Amino acid sequence: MTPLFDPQLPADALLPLLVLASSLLPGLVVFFLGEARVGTRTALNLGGAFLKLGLVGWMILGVYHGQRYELRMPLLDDLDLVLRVGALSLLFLVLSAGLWLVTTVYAVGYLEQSPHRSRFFGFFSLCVTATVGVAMAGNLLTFLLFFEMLTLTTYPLVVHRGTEAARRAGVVYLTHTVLAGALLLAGTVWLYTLTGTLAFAPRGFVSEVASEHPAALTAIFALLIGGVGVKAALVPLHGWLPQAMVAPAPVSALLHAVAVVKAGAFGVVLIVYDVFGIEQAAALGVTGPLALVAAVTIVYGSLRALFQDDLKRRLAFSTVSQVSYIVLGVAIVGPLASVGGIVHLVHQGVMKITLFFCAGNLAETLGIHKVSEMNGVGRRMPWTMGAFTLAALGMIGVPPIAGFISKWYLSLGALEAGVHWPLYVLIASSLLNAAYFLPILHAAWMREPSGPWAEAAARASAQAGDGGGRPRPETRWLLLLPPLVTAALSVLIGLFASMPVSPLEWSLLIVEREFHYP
Amino acid sequence: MTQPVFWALVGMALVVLALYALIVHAHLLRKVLALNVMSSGVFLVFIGLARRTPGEDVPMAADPVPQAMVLTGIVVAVAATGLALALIVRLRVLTGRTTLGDDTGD
Amino acid sequence: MMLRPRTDRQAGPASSARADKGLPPAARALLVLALLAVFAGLVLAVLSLSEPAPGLAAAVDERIDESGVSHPVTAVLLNFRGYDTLLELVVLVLAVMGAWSVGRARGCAGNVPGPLLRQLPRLMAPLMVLVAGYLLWVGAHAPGGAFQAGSLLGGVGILLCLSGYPLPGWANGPALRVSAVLGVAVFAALGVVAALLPGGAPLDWPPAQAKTLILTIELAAMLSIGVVLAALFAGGRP
Amino acid sequence: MPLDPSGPGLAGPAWMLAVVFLPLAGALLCFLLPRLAAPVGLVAAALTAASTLALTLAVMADGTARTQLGGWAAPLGILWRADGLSVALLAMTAAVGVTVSLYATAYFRNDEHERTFFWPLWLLLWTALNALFVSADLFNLYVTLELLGFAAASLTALGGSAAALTGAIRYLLVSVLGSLSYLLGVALIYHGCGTVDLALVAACVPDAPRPAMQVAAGAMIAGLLLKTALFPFHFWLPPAHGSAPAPVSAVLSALVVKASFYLVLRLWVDVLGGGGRWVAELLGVLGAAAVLWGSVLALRQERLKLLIAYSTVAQVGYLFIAFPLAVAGGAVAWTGALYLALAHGLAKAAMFLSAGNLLRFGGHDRIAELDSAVHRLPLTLTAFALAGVSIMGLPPSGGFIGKWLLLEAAFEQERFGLVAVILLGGVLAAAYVFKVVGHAFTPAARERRIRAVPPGMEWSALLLAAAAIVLGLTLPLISPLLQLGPASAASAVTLAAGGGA
Repeated sequence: MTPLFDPQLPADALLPLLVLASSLLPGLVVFFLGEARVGTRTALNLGGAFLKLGLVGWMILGVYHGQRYELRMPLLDDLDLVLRVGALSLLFLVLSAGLWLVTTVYAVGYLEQSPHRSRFFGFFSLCVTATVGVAMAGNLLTFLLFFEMLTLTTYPLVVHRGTEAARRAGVVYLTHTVLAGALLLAGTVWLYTLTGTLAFAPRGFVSEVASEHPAALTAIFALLIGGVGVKAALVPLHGWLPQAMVAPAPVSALLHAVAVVKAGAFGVVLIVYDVFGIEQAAALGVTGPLALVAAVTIVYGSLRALFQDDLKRRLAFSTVSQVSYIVLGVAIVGPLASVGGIVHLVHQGVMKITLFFCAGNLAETLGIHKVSEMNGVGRRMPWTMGAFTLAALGMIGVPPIAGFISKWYLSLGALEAGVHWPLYVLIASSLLNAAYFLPILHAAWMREPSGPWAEAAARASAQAGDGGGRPRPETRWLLLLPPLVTAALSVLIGLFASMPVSPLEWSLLIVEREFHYP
Repeated sequence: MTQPVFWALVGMALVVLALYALIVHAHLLRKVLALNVMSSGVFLVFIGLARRTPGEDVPMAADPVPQAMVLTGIVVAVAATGLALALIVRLRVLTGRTTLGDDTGD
Repeated sequence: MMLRPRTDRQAGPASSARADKGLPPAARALLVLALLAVFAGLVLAVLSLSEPAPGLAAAVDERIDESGVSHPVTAVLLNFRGYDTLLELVVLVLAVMGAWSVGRARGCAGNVPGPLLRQLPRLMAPLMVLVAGYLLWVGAHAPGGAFQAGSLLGGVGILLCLSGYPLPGWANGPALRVSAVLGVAVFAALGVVAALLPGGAPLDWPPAQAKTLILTIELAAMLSIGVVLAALFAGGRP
Repeated sequence: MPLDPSGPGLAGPAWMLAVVFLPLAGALLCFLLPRLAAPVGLVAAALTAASTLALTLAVMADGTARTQLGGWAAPLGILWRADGLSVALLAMTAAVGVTVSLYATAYFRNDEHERTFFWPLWLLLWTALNALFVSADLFNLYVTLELLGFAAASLTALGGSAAALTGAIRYLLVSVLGSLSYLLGVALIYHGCGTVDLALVAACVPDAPRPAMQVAAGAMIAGLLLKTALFPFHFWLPPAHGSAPAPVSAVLSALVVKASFYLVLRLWVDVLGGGGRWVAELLGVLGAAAVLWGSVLALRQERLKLLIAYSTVAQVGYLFIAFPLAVAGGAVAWTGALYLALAHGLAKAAMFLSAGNLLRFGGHDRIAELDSAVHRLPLTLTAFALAGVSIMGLPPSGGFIGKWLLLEAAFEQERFGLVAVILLGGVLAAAYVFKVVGHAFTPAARERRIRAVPPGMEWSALLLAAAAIVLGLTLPLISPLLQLGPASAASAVTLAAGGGA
């Protein structure tokens, strides 16, 4: 191993920059490409995605051997922009780099023929750039920078369709995120004036001033969580997420699984662990309310999901609920719960992206948007619905799929911390999950189709080059492969959760390194 | 009250009167006149006070520097008036108006 | 102080008749009160100035021998604070550019003079040019100088215009532009040359040549000022 | 202002001469050779920008540059002095100036009348700005202020429409009024101190008769506030900036307003030794009101150029929020305000240039009908959006750094009201920026008769916007220039009541 990897290489400091550039530069170039240059654009996008994944893989190797990658650039007088790759960053990096690749493939297939593709893929790449920037942020200022960049680069994706509904969704999205940005900025500056530093550190950096300014720190905690909570869709800041469903399916996948919501949840993790420190946060008495908010969000999201007929809206409320598992895991003070929360970052991402891919396939192939239209669709699109089923079962928490692992560790963590109510929340939520997913599965597999798959089927056969009754794939390969891959992944990371570099093992590593055992 | 101070006070009075006229009158020509009166007031203050008793014994009747400055100021005021009148005449040719129009914001 | 109440009362009713109807009496009363407060402050400021007065008369007197002229105001204008004067000439040129940019001049040819105006230029114009020359020359040691002289020249231009005196065609072309900027151009060019001399500074006239330089500048400035004032009277580009 | 004891190099004075006299020479040449106005003007602009760069480097290397004009020392003669503050504004002027010049060559290509007068007037405006930034003499500053005002008013009228003329006349009247108020203050200071040199006045003010100094300071600052369009003196700005040709609006909003702000700052910090506590509070309140009022009005505009103009009113407000913060000891607030001034200069120029492109393309600037134009001009839209990022104060733009520093000072002093205003202004800015940018993503409803926009016009807008963003990364590089003398709370002069002459 060692000859492959020399920690003395100066290039190592540049690795974080390369990770950023691998999507930034293709993104910028893509803006200037003509709409018709499909080949060049796809090559750039996929090349960037593979390159990023490779770079991240290289860094996994390094971090596993204790190497830390850091790049500094002075921004303010005694405050730098810091890109740093540690264990926690890598977890998020792997998630976003991996899912970006899959989503790019999917988006290439999904957006064939549609207008404004250069614009779409340009912002798509910028959005991922911002996400990996969030992942690698070494201090709160850098985090803020990329977090705001994420806001700006996702807006064009949300309103991409240009319809009146999209425009309204864009307004709602911006209102939420811009106000949240203001809160985050306020909290960040205020914290800086108290502590004189913003550098993320294991166990936080506020302990020295905690005794002097408990009230101010509590307010700062509220501001910061309010700032990231909008993207993490904590109730009552979640209003934008269901609205944003008007965006094309790859965007929903990106919003829910890769970038925005994840960045928010990741922000909560960072603020609790690396800004305040879990013990300091507990001492300030802010983890309790946070756990409460998370619990409310979990239950509320599930309840709302139950009553949505629009498939994507149901999935959206499901996201609202599921992402708060991460927050809950963080807010229950204890290492095992933390493992559950952190690993759910990955697990939820992989499962939810599968669901959105599948929903996109249904809409794109058969024109299905509503749950009530899904009767018998399992026979028409068995592969898509198979992937959907796996992911949905994972969400409910059926072993051995990834979601089970998360819930298991969350429950253990709650018991370890000596509190029981999170257990009830988890059970209630799992029941609700079952209540809104199982009817879908039932309808898809058991019911008869309500009618012929009329107009959309004709379109599909025309695109397949007139198969003339011969067996043909249920939809385009570019649309089918990504959900199959991610569905398989969500089973695999559940099955092999105890393998060396599985998300679970990695989370344990993070918690060991960053969590302070008494 | 010495003579220089008297003239300075007259200058100040002119400034305030001109300010009143500038605000109250809508006709642009009156506004330009008001500004001219105001600049005369400022010049009067400037130059009037220059005749106060200097600290040292000098052979000049008055401090020449304010005089030079006022001379510069006068030329600037003439230029301003010329420019303003050219604009106003043009406005009148275009619109027939000699006021700034419906808004009384000035 | 004695003047204030009387002048205020004079200004009030006289102007109110033609004043903007938009300003209600209450607002006007408020305005008067506010302005009275401002005036009180200004009076206070003037009265607070102490004697003996600080000033630069002594400093001017001390260095006037190096200035090239013996009249203190001229020394300040063209040597000690010559830079102000240069910018002021720029202001004049700028006013002409601004006036020219908005429209054309009415032209003087259309003016039909009465019997007096028809005769006046013949008598006055040469005399005014002569007096202007005198004022320019005398400015070195007595009140006078480029501005007074230039104003007279401008007056000549206005007189000629009013009397419908036909200007030759070349006077409206490039020659007009050249003469308008001549003062600035000569002043600035000499000022930059002065900076390039060893040990020199911008607009730093060597004492030996100061008188000549100042006269040269004043000559050019007088011409420019006259032309500019006449052009401003015409109110637009030819 | 403590005088810099280190001997100035020879480079500084030479480049100061260049930055004032080169644009002047260019203006005269453009006036004399109207047919060659554009090429001559462009060359003059390039040379001026290059000398500004050289001056900046000289000042960064050798410290403050000084020149005695006419070779006469201070009380008798006029001094030029270029310190960090001057150089920062000169550099911003040069950056905006050279880009606007590039833009103008394309913008005025087909209009001979506007072209022949734009160039001399614009170069004189640049002359006035540079002369103002290097002048260290109160009376000379008055002349440069008038020069600036006349050039700006003439340029405003250049379009020739009734709206442009009305805007120009109002602007000229306000400008002259402001200058006269300033001159009245200068007169009082001269008769109180016997000098108009900034450094000598600063030394004299503590011992001079207080009422005279207070009234003088009040009159000067009130006049300058009028010219800076600080709320409630902003009434003249939107009509003037909204009706001028695009390059002119850019220059007016980006540079001219900053010049009078610079002078307020210079007087406050260097001459008056920091004003009184509650005058600063008053300025802060006006600034906060400007931020909110300007932003709300910007949001309500239906025409793009007016929206941008009201945005200027709001952004000017930010500059004055720094006063109460700085007086209470947060010198970092000055750096923040200056940073905001520089960033706003670049960003606002970019916005007006973008608006010019859209106007040229679609023939109108009604925001509700901009969709077809923004679709066809992606570079212009990008420029507008990037400039918007800086105006909103999002990282990593120059506007962000400025706001961060202001917020830092506000939090340190626990001025939560000001914090709220600073943040709210950013949110409102996002609202009005996206009101425009949002059109990029709507399907273009109707095709209009359109005119092509030269690429140079699109790229110059983008260049300025990018500069506003990059400015956010350069604080360590230029912060030595922005260190203003610590405005001590123990003020030498407490300004008189109101100061609202």
